[in-house]
Formats: sequence, C-alpha cells, structure tokens
Amino acid sequence: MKKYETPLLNELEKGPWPSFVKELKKAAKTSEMANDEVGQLEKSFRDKRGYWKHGGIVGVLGYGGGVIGRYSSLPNEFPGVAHFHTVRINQPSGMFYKTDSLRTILDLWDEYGSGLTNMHGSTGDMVLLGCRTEALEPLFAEVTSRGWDLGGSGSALRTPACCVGKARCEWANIDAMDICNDLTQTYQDYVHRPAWPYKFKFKIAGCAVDCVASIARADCSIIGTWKGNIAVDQDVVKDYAKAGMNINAEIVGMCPTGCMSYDGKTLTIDDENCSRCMHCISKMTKALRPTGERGASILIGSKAPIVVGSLLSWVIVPFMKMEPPYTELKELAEKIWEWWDDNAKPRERIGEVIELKGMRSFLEAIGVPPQPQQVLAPRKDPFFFWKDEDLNGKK
Amino acid sequence: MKKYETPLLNELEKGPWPSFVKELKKAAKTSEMANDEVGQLEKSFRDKRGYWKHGGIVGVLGYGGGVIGRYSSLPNEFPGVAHFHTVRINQPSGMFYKTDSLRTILDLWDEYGSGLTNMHGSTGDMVLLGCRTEALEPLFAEVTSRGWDLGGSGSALRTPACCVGKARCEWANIDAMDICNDLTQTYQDYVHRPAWPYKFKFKIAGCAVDCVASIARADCSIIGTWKGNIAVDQDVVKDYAKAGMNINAEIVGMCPTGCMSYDGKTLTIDDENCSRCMHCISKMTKALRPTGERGASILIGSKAPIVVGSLLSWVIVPFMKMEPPYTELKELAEKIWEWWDDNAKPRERIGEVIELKGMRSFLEAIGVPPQPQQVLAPRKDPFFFWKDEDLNGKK
Amino acid sequence: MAWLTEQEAKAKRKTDIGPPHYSKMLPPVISKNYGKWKYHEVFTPGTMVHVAESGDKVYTVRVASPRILATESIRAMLDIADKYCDGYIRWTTRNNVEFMTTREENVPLIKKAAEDAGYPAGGIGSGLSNMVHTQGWVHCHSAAADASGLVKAIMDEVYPYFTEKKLPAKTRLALACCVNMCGAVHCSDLAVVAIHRKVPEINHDLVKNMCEIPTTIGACPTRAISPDPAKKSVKINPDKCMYCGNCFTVCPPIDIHRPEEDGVAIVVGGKVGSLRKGPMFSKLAIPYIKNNPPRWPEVVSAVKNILETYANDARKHERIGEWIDRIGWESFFKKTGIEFTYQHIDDFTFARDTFRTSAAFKW
Amino acid sequence: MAWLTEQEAKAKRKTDIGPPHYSKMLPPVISKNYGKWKYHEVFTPGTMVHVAESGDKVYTVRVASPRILATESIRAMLDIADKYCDGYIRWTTRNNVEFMTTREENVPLIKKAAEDAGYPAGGIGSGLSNMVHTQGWVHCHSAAADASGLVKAIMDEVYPYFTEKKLPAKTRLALACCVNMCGAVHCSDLAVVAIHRKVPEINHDLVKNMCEIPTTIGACPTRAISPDPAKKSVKINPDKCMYCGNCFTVCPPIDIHRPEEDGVAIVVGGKVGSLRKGPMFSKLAIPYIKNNPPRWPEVVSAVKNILETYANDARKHERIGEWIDRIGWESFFKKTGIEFTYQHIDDFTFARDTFRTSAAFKW
Ligand code: SRM
Ligand code: SRM
Ligand code: SRM
Ligand code: SRM
Ligand code: SF4
Ligand code: SF4
Ligand code: SF4
Ligand code: SF4
Ligand code: SF4
Ligand code: SF4
Ligand code: SF4
Ligand code: SF4
Repeated sequence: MKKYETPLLNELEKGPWPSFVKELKKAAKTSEMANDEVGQLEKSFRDKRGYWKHGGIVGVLGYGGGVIGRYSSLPNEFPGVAHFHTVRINQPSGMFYKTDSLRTILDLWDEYGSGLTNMHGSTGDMVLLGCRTEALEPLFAEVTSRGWDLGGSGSALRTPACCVGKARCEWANIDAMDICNDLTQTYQDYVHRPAWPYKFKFKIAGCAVDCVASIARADCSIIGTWKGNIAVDQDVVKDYAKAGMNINAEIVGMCPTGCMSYDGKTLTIDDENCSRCMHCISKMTKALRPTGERGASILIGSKAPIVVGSLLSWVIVPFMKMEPPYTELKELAEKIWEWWDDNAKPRERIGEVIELKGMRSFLEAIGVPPQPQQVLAPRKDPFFFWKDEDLNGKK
Repeated sequence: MKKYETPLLNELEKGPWPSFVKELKKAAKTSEMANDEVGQLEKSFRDKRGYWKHGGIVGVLGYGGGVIGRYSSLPNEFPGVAHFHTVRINQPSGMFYKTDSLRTILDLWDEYGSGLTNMHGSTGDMVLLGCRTEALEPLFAEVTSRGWDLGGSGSALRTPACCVGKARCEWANIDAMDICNDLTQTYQDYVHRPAWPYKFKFKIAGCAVDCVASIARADCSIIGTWKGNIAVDQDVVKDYAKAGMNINAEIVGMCPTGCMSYDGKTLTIDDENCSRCMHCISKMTKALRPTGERGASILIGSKAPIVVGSLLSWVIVPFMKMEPPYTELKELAEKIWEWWDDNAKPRERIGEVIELKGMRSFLEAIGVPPQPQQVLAPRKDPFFFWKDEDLNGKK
Repeated sequence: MAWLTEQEAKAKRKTDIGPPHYSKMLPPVISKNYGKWKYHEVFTPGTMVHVAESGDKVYTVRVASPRILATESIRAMLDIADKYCDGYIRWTTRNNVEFMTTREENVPLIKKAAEDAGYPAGGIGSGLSNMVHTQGWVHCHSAAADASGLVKAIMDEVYPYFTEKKLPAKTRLALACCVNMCGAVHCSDLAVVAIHRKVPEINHDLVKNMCEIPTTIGACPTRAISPDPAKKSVKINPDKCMYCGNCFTVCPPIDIHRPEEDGVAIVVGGKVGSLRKGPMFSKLAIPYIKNNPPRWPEVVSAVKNILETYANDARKHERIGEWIDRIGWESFFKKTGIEFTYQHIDDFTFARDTFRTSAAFKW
Repeated sequence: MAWLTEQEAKAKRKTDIGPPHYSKMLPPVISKNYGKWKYHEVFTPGTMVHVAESGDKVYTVRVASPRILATESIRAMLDIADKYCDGYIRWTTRNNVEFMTTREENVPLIKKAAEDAGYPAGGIGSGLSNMVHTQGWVHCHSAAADASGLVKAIMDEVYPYFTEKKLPAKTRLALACCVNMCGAVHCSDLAVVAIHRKVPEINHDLVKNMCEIPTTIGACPTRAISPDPAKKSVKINPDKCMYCGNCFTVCPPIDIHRPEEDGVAIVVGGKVGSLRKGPMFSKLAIPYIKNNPPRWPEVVSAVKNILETYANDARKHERIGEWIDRIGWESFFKKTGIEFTYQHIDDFTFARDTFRTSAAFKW
C-alpha cells in the first residue's frame, strides 16, 4: 500500500474533538481505497480544491437510486478512489440498532467497500462511503438478503426520517417512528425508482420542537400536535420555583402569545390563546403536559436555497388524526404527488411549484379548504382573482 | 338650470357626519357644472358605475402638468360636466392659510370653475374640482398673478408635502415646512414639466410619528430624528403616575426594544438600545424629550400597489443634517433622479427600479455606503455577487 | 368678475413661482414660537393646547370636513377664523380643519360656530379621525365604487368615535376607489378598497376606431392583452388579468365597469408611524362586499364589527395591526366571525412570506 | 468472506423490502415504555434520564462523533453497547451516538469507555451539539471547501460548550460545503457555507469533446449559459452567474474551482423549532473568509467571536436568532465588530422584505 505523507491532515488529528482523519487512517490501514482517499484529501488540503467528478448513473439492477456515483478526477495518481461511489442504506426508523444487526453491515462493508461510513447522512441514511462499480451488485445482494435495503436518491421519494418520538420522548403526540416506517415501506417503489420531477422528502417530528428539523428540510413535514389544554401540576411548579427557576422571566415572559401568568404561586394558562409552541412545556417538563386529542399538522415545501431561495414548510392541514394505517395521510400524499407531477417542470420541488401555480390551485387539487392557520397573515395587495364559481351565488 | 331628482343622494344628506352631497348642492345652486355633477352622480348611484372618461393631455401653456383632464362619457345628458378637469393648486407648506389669501382663490374658482374643491387632495394640493378646457389659461393667469401656482401631475415631481412640524409640534427634529417649501421652490421646473420615467413624491415628517404618512406614500421620505439621549423629567413622570398612567404596562411594556425600566419611582432609559421609535415620548410628552444632534433619516421608494405590490420606504441614509439650503439633500436627490432616469423603463417608480437593479447598484450610484441601518436583516440565501474590485485586495 | 381675455391672461400669467411662502400664512403665535414648543395637552377629541417654551399657548379646535367643500362652505369657515382666530386657518394632513387661537375663551365659541355650520369638532387623540379618501364616481373614470358616499355612510355610523368615544389607539380609516389606491390605504388601520372582479368586456368595433392597439397592449401591467388581428382589436388572457382597469383608461371601449360584480374589499392592520411595531401594511380582511348605494349597509356593518371587536379586545395604545399581531390572524378571523376564503391566501409576487412556516398557531 | 459471484448475487438479492422494522432494534425498556414517557432530567451535557409512567428509567449517555466513522470505530462502540447496554445503540439526528441503560451505575462506565475510545460525552441541554455537516473534499465534486476539516477545527475550539460550558440556549452549528446546502444550514443558529465567488473558467476544447451542450445549458439555474457556436462550446453571462457550480456537475471542463477565491460565508440566527419565535432562516453575518486549511484559523475565530458575543449578551433560553431579533441586526454588527458590506444587502428574489421600512433603528 502506498504511504502518503500527510502533514496537513496530521494537524487535524490533534485537538479534543474526535478526528475524522484518524477515522480515515483507521480504515486506510486495511483498505487501499481508504488509503488513496487520504492521499487525495491531503492533496485537496494543499491545493484548496476537491478532485471529484460527478458520477452519472451507477446503481443496481431495477433500482434507479440508492447509489451516488463518484470518480476521482486524478484516477492515475489515486487509483483507489478512481471509483468511489456511496451506497445509501436505509436506516431503521429512529436510528436504534441492535449491535449484531449493525455488525452484519460493517462486515459486508469491509469486504466490498472502503470501510468508511457516514453515520448518518443528512437525509438519514447510513452512508457507506467509497465503493467500486463492480462491487455494487454483490453488495446489494448481501445487504438485502440480510433484511436491509437501499435508501433513495435522484428524483425519487427520499428516505423518510423522524425524531426518536414515542420511543424515548414524553412529548411525542404521534408515533413518529411508526409513521416513518410505514411510509417507507408503503412507498418502496417510489424510493427506488425515480419517476418524479425531482426529489421529495418526508420528515416526521413528534411535536413542534422538531428534533428532526422537518420544517426546514422536508417537502412534507409531519409535526405532532394536540387539541386540548395544557395540564399544570402546581406542586411541581413550586418545585421549579424553589429550584431557582425565574418563572416569570423564563416561562411567562417568553410565552409568544402572552397567554400565561404567574403570581408567585399559581401558574395559569389561557389555553384558548396558546399556540402550542412547546416553550413552557419543554422548560418545565415535569409540571406541564398537553391533554386532549392528538394528531399532526401537515406542512409542505421546505428545501435548500437553489434555485429560488430556501423555503421553510408551509402549513397545509392544521390538524390530522394519525392512526395506522395512516390512510388519510397517504391519500393526501398521493394527491400531492399527482398534482406535482402534473404541474412541475423537471427539477422543481413541490414548494416551488405551489409558489408558481398559486396555493389555491394546489389546495383545490388536494381537496383542502382555505383556513387561517395556513397563513401567517392574509395577502396585502388587492390583486386577487375570482373564478366564475366565486362570483355566482357568492354574496 | 336643470332640476335633478336625487332620491339616492338625498339619503346621504342625513346623518351627523358633514355631507358631501350638501356641498355639491350648495355649489349647484349657482353653478351649472356642479348641478350636472349632481345629476350624473345620482345616475352613478342608480347604475352603480362611474361615467367618466380619462382626459388625455389638457393643461396650460408651457406646463406639462397640474391639470387632470376629465370628460363625462354622457356629455349630452350632462353637458355641464362634458369637461370637468381638476386643477391642482400647490398648497403652502403646512396648509396654514391667511383667510384673505384663500378667499382670492375661492373667488377665482367661483368665476372660472364649478365652485367645488377638495381641501386637499391626497398628495397635498388644493384640488379645484371641475373646470372647462377654455377656462384653464385665464384661471392660470389669475392664480399665478396672485402668487399661487399649480402643483404636479404626470411623470413629474409631485407637489411635496409635510407635517405641521416646528409650527406647532414639540417633537419636530427638522423644519419640515421649510424643507418642503425649499424643495418645492428649488424644483419648480421638475414639478411643472414632466420629464421623468414616472411620478416622484417627497414627503417630510418632523419625527418618526410620521403625521404625513411619508413612509407609505413618498418616493423619498424625509423623517426627522436625533442622535442623543432622551431626557427624563422624573418629577413629571410622577405626575403621570399620579394621574393614573400605568407606566409599566403603557410605556415600559410597550417599548419595542425593551430598553426602559420603571421601579415605581424612577423611569430609566438605556439610551444606547433605544431605537427612537417615539412611543414613550408621544405618550409622556411632558416628561420625556429627545436631546442632542438633530437631522433626518432619508428613506426611498414607497408607493401604491400597482404593479409589483405596495411598498413602504426603505432607509438609505440613516442620518443627515438638515440645515438650509439643504445642499446635501438636494445633491442626493439629484443623484437619485439621474440614476433613476438612466435605469427606469417608463412607468417604473424609483422603488421598483431599485428592486430590479439591486440596492448595491443604486447605493454605489448615489455614493452611499452600505450600513446595517439600511436593512431589517441581512440576506438569507448565499447567492451574492462579487465584483472584481471586491475580490482584489479584500481579505 | 369677468373672464380674462387671452391677451390679458398672457400678460398676467407667471410661471414657476411655486406656492406662497408658508411664513405669510402663520398666525403670530405660531411665528413667534416656531420650533419652540414644549408640550401639548388634549382636552377633548376636538380640542387641545400646545404650550411653548415661552409660556405662550395655542388652542386648537379641529373639525370634521367632507373634503369636498363648496367655496361657500370654505367662506363660512374663513368667517369663523376671522372672528376668533385673527384671520388664520389650517387644514390637516387628513383633511380636517383646524382653528387656532391664543384665547382659551374662544374655544367653545369656535366649536359652536363650526358645529352650527355643519362641521363637528373631533378627531384628536385615541379615536377616529377623518377618513382619508379619493374621487370615486364624483370624478374618476377608474372608480369601482364611489368614495365620498361610502365615507359618509361609514362616518355617520362610527361618528361617536370621532366626537367623543375613545378607542385603544388612534385609528385611521381610509378608502380608495380603485386599486391605484390614491388614498394610500395600503397602510391604514382599516381601509376600504374598491375592486373590479371580472375581465373587462371588449367592444371590438369601437376598439378598432377609438384605440391605439400598441398603447392599449402597453397599458396592461400584467401583459394580459395581446393583439386580436382577426377583429383588428385586442384580446385579454383571463388568467393574467387582475381587473385593474388600466386598459379602460387608455381605451374606453374595453369596459371595466360591471355594476353587479364591482364592489369593495376591506383591509386592516396597517400603520405608518414607527412607534412600537413600526409601519405595517394593511392585509385583507374581507375580499368582497357588493356595491349597495346610497348607504352600503353591508360595508358599514362590516367596518363597525371590526372596529368594535378591536375596541373590546385590544390593549391601550395598541393599533389594530398591533392587536392582530398579538392575537394572531387566526384569532382575528375567529373573533370577528369573518369567513376565510381562497382570496385571503396570497398568490401575488410575495406570497411566500405570508404562508405559515411554524407549527405554532391557535385553533 | 469472499465476494458473491454474479450468479450468487442474483439468487440472493431481494428488492423493495425496505429497512428492518424499528421494533427489532429497540432496547426492552424502550419497547415496554413506548409512548409512555413522563419526563426527563438532564444531569450533565453528556447524560440524562427519561422516566416512564411505569416508573422505569432509561439513562442516556450521548457521545460525540466525527460522523465519518471507520467500521473499526463503530465496532468499538458496539462493544461498549454490548457491555453496558444489552446490545443496543442509537444515533441521533445530529450524528451523535447514544448509549442507553436502565442501570444508573453504568453511566460513568459508559462515559469513560466512550471517552477512552475517543468519543467524549456531551451535547445535551443548553450548549453545543454536534456540528451537522456534509461531504466536502472527502467526497463531493461540488465542494467549495472541505467539510470535516472545518468542523474538526471549529469543534476543537468550542469544545467546552459541548462537554461542560452552558450557552443561553441550545445552539446548533452546521456546515454545508456548497450552496446546495445539503446540511440544511439555512435554519441553523450558526452555519458555515462554502461558496465559490467567480464565474467558472471554460476549457473550450474539452467542452467540445466531453459535454452535451443542451444539458450544460439546461443545468444552469439562472440561465447564464448560452451556446458559443464559434467555439462549439458555451459562454457564461457573468452578470447572471451565481457561482453555483451546477454546470461543472454536468460538464467538468467548466471548472468552478478557484483555490484563491473559494472560501466560506457565515450565516447566523436560524432555528427550526416552533418554540417562542418559531422557525427562522439563517442570515448572512460574514460574506467571505478564505480557505485556509488545515485549520482555517480565521473561520474558527469568527465562529468563536459570534458565539461568545452571544453567550455574554443573550438572555436565558434565547436562541441566537431570538437574541438578534431583540437587539436588532445593527446591534449585532456593532457588538460583534463584523463589517457590513454590500454583500449583506439582499439582491435576490425576496430582497424587498429585508430592507428597513421604519424610521426606528439603533445607531
Ligand atoms: C450525502 C448527503 C450529504 C451528507 O454528507 O450527508 C448529500 C449529498 C449530495 N447532495 Fe444533498 N445530500 C444529503 C442531504 C441533503 C439535504 C438534507 C436532508 O435531506 O435533510 C438537503 C437539503 C434539503 C433539501 O432537500 O432541499 C440536500 C440538498 C441537496 C441539493 C439541493 C436541492 C434543492 O432543491 O435545493 C442538491 C442539488 C441537486 O439535487 O442537484 C443536492 C445534491 C447532492 C449530491 C447528490 C450532489 C451531486 O450532484 O452529486 C451530493 C452527493 C455528495 C456525495 O459526494 O456523495 N443535495 N441534500 C446527504 C444525503 C445522505 C443521506 O441520504 O442520508
Ligand atoms: C436525540 C434528539 C432526537 C433524535 O431523534 O435524535 C433530541 C432529543 C431531545 N430533544 Fe431535541 N433532539 C434532537 C435534535 C433536535 C433538533 C434538530 C436539530 O438540531 O437538527 C432540534 C431543533 C433545533 C432548532 O430549533 O434549530 C431540537 C430542539 C430541541 C429543543 C428546543 C430548544 C429551543 O428552546 O429552541 C428542546 C427543548 C429544550 O431543550 O428545552 C429539545 C429537547 C429534547 C429532549 C429533551 C426531548 C425529550 O424530552 O426527550 C431530548 C433530549 C434533550 C437534549 O438533547 O438536549 N430539543 N432537538 C436529537 C439530538 C440531536 C443531537 O445529537 O444533539
Ligand atoms: C386627486 C387624487 C386623489 C384624491 O382624491 O385626493 C388622485 C387622483 C388620481 N390618481 Fe392618484 N391621486 C392622488 C394621490 C395619490 C396618492 C397619494 C399621495 O400622493 O400621497 C397615491 C399613492 C401613492 C403613490 O404615489 O404611489 C396615488 C396613486 C396613484 C396611482 C398609482 C401609482 C403607482 O405607482 O402605484 C395612479 C395610477 C397612475 O399613475 O397611472 C394614480 C392615478 C390617478 C389619476 C390621475 C387616475 C388617472 O389616470 O386619471 C386620478 C385622477 C382622479 C381624478 O379623477 O381627478 N394615482 N395617487 C390625489 C392627488 C391630489 C393632489 O394632487 O393632492
Ligand atoms: C395635525 C396632524 C399633523 C398635520 O400636519 O396635519 C397631526 C398632529 C398631531 N399628531 Fe399625528 N397628526 C396628524 C396626522 C397623523 C398621521 C398621518 C395620517 O393619519 O395619515 C399619523 C400616522 C398614523 C399611522 O401611524 O398610521 C399620526 C400619528 C400620530 C401618533 C401615533 C399614534 C400611534 O400611537 O400609533 C401620535 C402620538 C399619539 O397620539 O400619542 C400623533 C400625535 C400628534 C400630535 C399630538 C403631535 C403634537 O405634539 O402636536 C398632534 C395632535 C394630536 C392628534 O391629532 O391627536 N400622531 N398623525 C395630523 C392630523 C390629521 C387629522 O386630521 O387627524
Ligand atoms: S420532536 Fe418532540 S417528540 Fe420528537 S424528540 Fe423532539 S421533543 Fe420529542
Ligand atoms: S405552549 Fe407556548 S404558547 Fe402555549 S402556553 Fe406554553 S409558551 Fe405559551
Ligand atoms: S410627524 Fe412628528 S413632528 Fe410632525 S406633526 Fe407629527 S409628531 Fe409632530
Ligand atoms: S423611543 Fe421607543 S425605543 Fe426609545 S425608549 Fe421610547 S419606547 Fe423605547
Ligand atoms: S383610487 Fe383609482 S378611482 Fe380613485 S381617484 Fe385614484 S385612480 Fe381614481
Ligand atoms: S384590467 Fe388591467 S390587468 Fe386586466 S386586461 Fe385591463 S389592463 Fe390588463
Ligand atoms: S453541500 Fe454541496 S458540496 Fe457539500 S455534499 Fe452537498 S452537494 Fe456536495
Ligand atoms: S456556476 Fe451556476 S450560475 Fe454560474 S454558469 Fe454555472 S450553472 Fe450557471
């Protein structure tokens, strides 16, 4: 194996934070691929530029995605990374692993790839980093035969992801992990065979705290919520006060709706004016609990900035019940995809298309009525359109 | 004179608010024109539509504006309004009038026009409502020979307007009336001879209370402000408290920057964090006074919604000294007009052009450096441009 | 008086002299204390005093005006000014009339005289001032509703808030008779804006004779108009038309008027002062109410409903927009009982920023 | 182990089975108390407990990870999980590793074992968690800077905020190595985004041979690319190019890399939770800092400066964006000493909403 001098990378083995360079070098001990990755990376650090080429289409038979093709632009100098594709393995919802189950993947990856991973990719997949084209088919066979499958890439449904939810969080209003798993399984075809104008992402959070950042990076964000009051345990409120919490400054004064008050003894919530933002609950988890009906708000459209600027997801359905098999959600999703497919040009995300075609045409197509919860504020300029059906019979 | 039945308009003679119908009818007693205005208006009320046609170009010799041409679309039925142009007389800054001076105008108007007026038009002019084309020249001669002149219309500098300012307001940081008058006089040519891509409006307010709505409806809003602390007269604060003012709720709690505090005795202002919004001062005028240097913030671009949506003015120059002859302001205005003229398509207001061409190109042209006060927040998406001069030598 | 002859006019006329200098128009107490005012005090919605550093005082009586004023009426006002105000008078930026005097005892006399002439005092402080408005059917070709008529009907109903009753804060009503919005209603606490709602009808035969086709096409801000060579006229793309009426301005045979479809929208929550929350745009509350002259009862009661909901629910000093900001638009619709429609959802250029991007809202 | 033959692979392969069901991966205490948690308590930045309605408790030790993990390292973690956690482990949505146990006494042992393996505990509560990031020079063709290298350099410096020191609130750092922003850094408290700053250079001879002209033209989101028939290549309009590198993706001879011009911008103030102020976008704080590998000292100190200014000035529970919202951006620039440049002023689609439309601001 070629031995690279890595004076620059060595600098990044120092310091208290875990070092990715150490990781690369660990793998490089046994993998030529990882070793050349180290070599090429040192050169990148020296030259201040990457040396990769985009991959074109590489993948496994019958699937259109799950693999990102990547080639070194210096294959002669670094033959180990001449091919250096990544393989996206769909993570189990919630990213819990039984150790033996995960070991299976690790063993396979040492055999077929570089021994390097990302745990996890930004979308949520387990990312196996660095694989040659000819390894893809056998690796795929090994992985699937052991009960694992690839995640999404390309113009497809991307691997859904969720927060830890009911598994270990007291605030989950919906079963985020189950919804995530159910959607993943139901739409396997859409994950593996890109057939859409562009990518589509689901992320599911158990509550408005949004520990999976669904509102910022999912074409469809599913966020748990409730219809009901916040139950207050006044004794525990007293404990918090005793423990030094400044309840007026930290809780009441930071409530965005101003619907709380505290007289030094009793904490009162005007539930009708609460927006369920989760601030007070998250800071006084022992004293405050949502009560009543549970469900989710469905939001649409967030994405990264290219082309028209980054988007946060928009509220479409303020409240939807969430019971397996999640029929209402799936029917909605399917209507969304249909409208999107009919209206998008290639590489237009759903949010961009809604913006172009107007929220009304989207809502009408998916059968959702207008509701003030969908907007932060109504429109300002008086250039609104009237359909004939609005004019006839209305007012 | 034709006698019109006006059952619908009669309804609007009832009720406590002063009746415009009574005004129309007062004028109609002696003016055929006003009489036919009444007749046509009754018909409009019956038919629920107006009966006017846009005027094309009518005006006085050597001026391109000051008169709005208007014709009835039913000239045979209502010959008195066959021509019914309006004449915009430039108001004296601040809209104070010596009675004899104003009587001169009234007398002339009874002679040459319908006897109807708007005191004042939305831009600020005295609007003489309803005049025949052949009356324009002699009326103009009479009016100008008595020391009055026409205001603006068309793609011109529009009649500048201001708040009452130093004349009767304790908060005026700048001499709004004088600035208004000075600009009007300096730029008479621009007022009377439309030579620009579109209209351009100045409005001048003595402070951020903005009693002339300059920030909403002026291409250039000039708003008085100060650099210094707010002086607090603690004795008077006590008087307000005694008189029943809830200082914490009404003043401290509504301060947008949270820079005030009140312990039941002393009102404290952390001046460095005050944004000079005028709330506290306006509600406790006897106790609080700005101190220090005075000047104006210059804002650009507000307008009504057509075509791209309504705009509020944008801060360009956070602080400018305002001493006669206002050279710095005028130099700035002239640079603004030059850039606008060079860059606008017809019927593009300055705000629209800045939006199209980018704030940077505008600021560079007028020689104003970038400052955080110009923005509410910096940009979000990372698609910013670099000129060669930015790249060379910078960082 | 007789009309000047052409000759005489030519001889007399001056140009570019501008308006008279304001200094000639100022009451002596104003000239003397110019820039040296110390504070003011509001007595009633119609009366206040300003006190100068010098100790001088000027009392102001503010009275309502319908803005359309006959010369006769203005003369009546000038007479009052001559009698009590040393021959000076003033108009405000919202078209009210101000009588100023240094003699406190004149205040009730001025009030009485103005009220007798039909112009009641009011509009100062935390209540309603005059309703800013525009031309309407009285003068403008573009109007989708009358202006003065609607204002009269509304102000009759909310009159007590002008003369005596208080609101949480100053409340600015305005009206514009078409989407050109000369009233600058886009930043008012509550404004009525008249709208057309249908694509204009084209009389092709007349277009051929009366209109310049390129000008007509060029007049359309949304490029909805294109040539119709067969008819030697133009056609309008209904998906692009926003019913602005600009085409009608340049080509009257393209008629924008539709008596049964025209009407008004109500927008709320705007303001212009930088106090507290800063300037805000008005936002759509009610997308359409039909024209129902002479008194537009549906509009009047809609305005009243919003005003009273605000009056009952807002905190002191809170403008309508600030109140709605605090309670949320969803609560605004709930509390006022106003229906939320597709028209409320923005589909214009900046729609994006109006969509709700948060999981926190009220039911 | 040996590679499967083609034959074997065909026989073994399955499709569309999806990931294993999560229920097979859950520790027994989690399965038992699923959906029945009552509250949690944070002990240290590395440790917390969740208490179920049943009274059961699960202790969590969270440890840092560089995200790039060699199989060997993961095995070491699995060994710890086998030893102390009944053979279960978890990754968080920010790439930290969680060890869970029902036995409180295991907590310090897990911590020690993980730290010995090189993965320190931390990231829980009001402080820094792991820095979300993307591929960088390690794998992506599009990267304008490395990802892992910058993250390592930054995290080394701010390390105490991960392991022990508190911040006013949770503070989320992120990094994206190009404007595609796979790290979704657009809503982070503080994020580094790598940028190109010059129009790519075209090697026309190679374009001719290697690239499909229509695809290349189509790849440009701003339509900056047009054909250059003379050269059988393409040309780029420099006024339209936003240096995104999409052209390079489909046509490598259009080289976006400029070692001396590429670098990073820093954006601040984003968040995703709906708590208090709701989700916010990150906004530009520093438009450019040059690439200075291996440790990017200028970037590191810029990050530290912002973090410490925030730590000293913000109120408890205030995220960076909430803090800036309260003090105003003009104060942010003043307090951090960061220069305000033309690049800070938006000139993109929604520029309008970023301009200041108020006369109230701070000096
Ligand atoms: C691997 C990963 C980054 C990582 O290090 O974690 C990644 C890597 C790439 N992303 Fe991404 N994206 C990854 C998550 C994201 C996310 C975050 C998320 O999904 O939560 C985003 C932002 C959210 C969004 O979808 O908008 C994201 C927004 C993009 C974009 C911009 C899309 C847009 O509409 O704005 C592109 C550009 C594109 O699609 O051509 C992109 C394109 C790419 C490509 C495929 C670039 C390319 O053309 O080859 C990158 C391949 C890198 C490589 O060398 O392997 N990637 N990408 C993430 C996927 C791993 C996984 O499956 O778990
Ligand atoms: C484990 C994890 C979920 C998962 O499925 O993996 C998680 C777990 C918890 N989060 Fe979270 N959050 C996790 C990612 C997030 C994210 C997403 C992200 O960072 O990309 C956010 C949104 C951040 C944002 O708004 O930008 C997030 C914002 C919060 C907040 C809100 C903080 C705030 O006041 O703004 C809380 C509540 C709190 O801290 O009081 C919270 C609270 C919690 C609690 C206390 C919930 C509970 O009762 O169990 C959990 C442990 C506390 C902790 O980590 O301090 N979690 N949390 C994620 C851990 C990531 C990590 O390794 O650091
Ligand atoms: C008379 C007046 C309304 C009134 O009743 O007070 C008025 C009347 C007209 N305005 Fe206006 N505007 C009047 C103040 C305004 C204002 C308010 C202001 O100046 O403070 C605005 C909003 C601010 C602004 O400038 O944007 C205003 C925005 C418009 C617009 C939209 C311009 C835009 O860029 O959006 C138009 C359309 C146009 O220019 O073609 C317009 C066009 C018109 C025309 C000339 C329509 C036309 O094409 O004939 C109206 C003539 C009406 C008539 O029949 O006499 N008027 N116009 C106001 C002028 C009186 C005066 O000189 O004092
Ligand atoms: C006379 C006039 C100026 C003029 O040049 O004509 C004027 C005069 C005063 N205004 Fe004003 N304002 C006048 C139009 C305005 C406008 C412009 C408009 O309405 O188009 C505004 C902006 C409204 C907005 O923000 O939308 C305006 C917002 C204020 C405010 C801010 C109210 C608030 O808290 O938001 C104050 C302060 C206050 O009331 O505490 C104020 C205060 C004052 C004071 C007290 C100033 C002073 O110390 O003399 C004056 C008398 C009080 C009053 O009327 O209640 N004035 N005032 C205008 C009277 C119009 C009328 O007839 O009603
Ligand atoms: S999003 Fe809510 S339910 Fe999910 S882990 Fe975070 S706090 Fe818990
Ligand atoms: S959840 Fe949010 S809005 Fe509701 S009471 Fe708590 S802090 Fe206030
Ligand atoms: S804008 Fe300011 S200075 Fe002018 S009248 Fe109003 S309060 Fe007085
Ligand atoms: S002027 Fe405004 S910001 Fe300044 S102290 Fe008064 S209320 Fe606060
Ligand atoms: S708002 Fe429209 S209809 Fe009314 S005066 Fe202005 S242009 Fe004419
Ligand atoms: S009404 Fe306005 S938008 Fe419609 S066609 Fe005429 S000019 Fe164009
Ligand atoms: S952010 Fe850009 S450079 Fe980094 S992984 Fe994503 S596409 Fe590649
Ligand atoms: S870098 Fe992006 S914007 Fe510039 S030419 Fe290439 S594809 Fe177009």
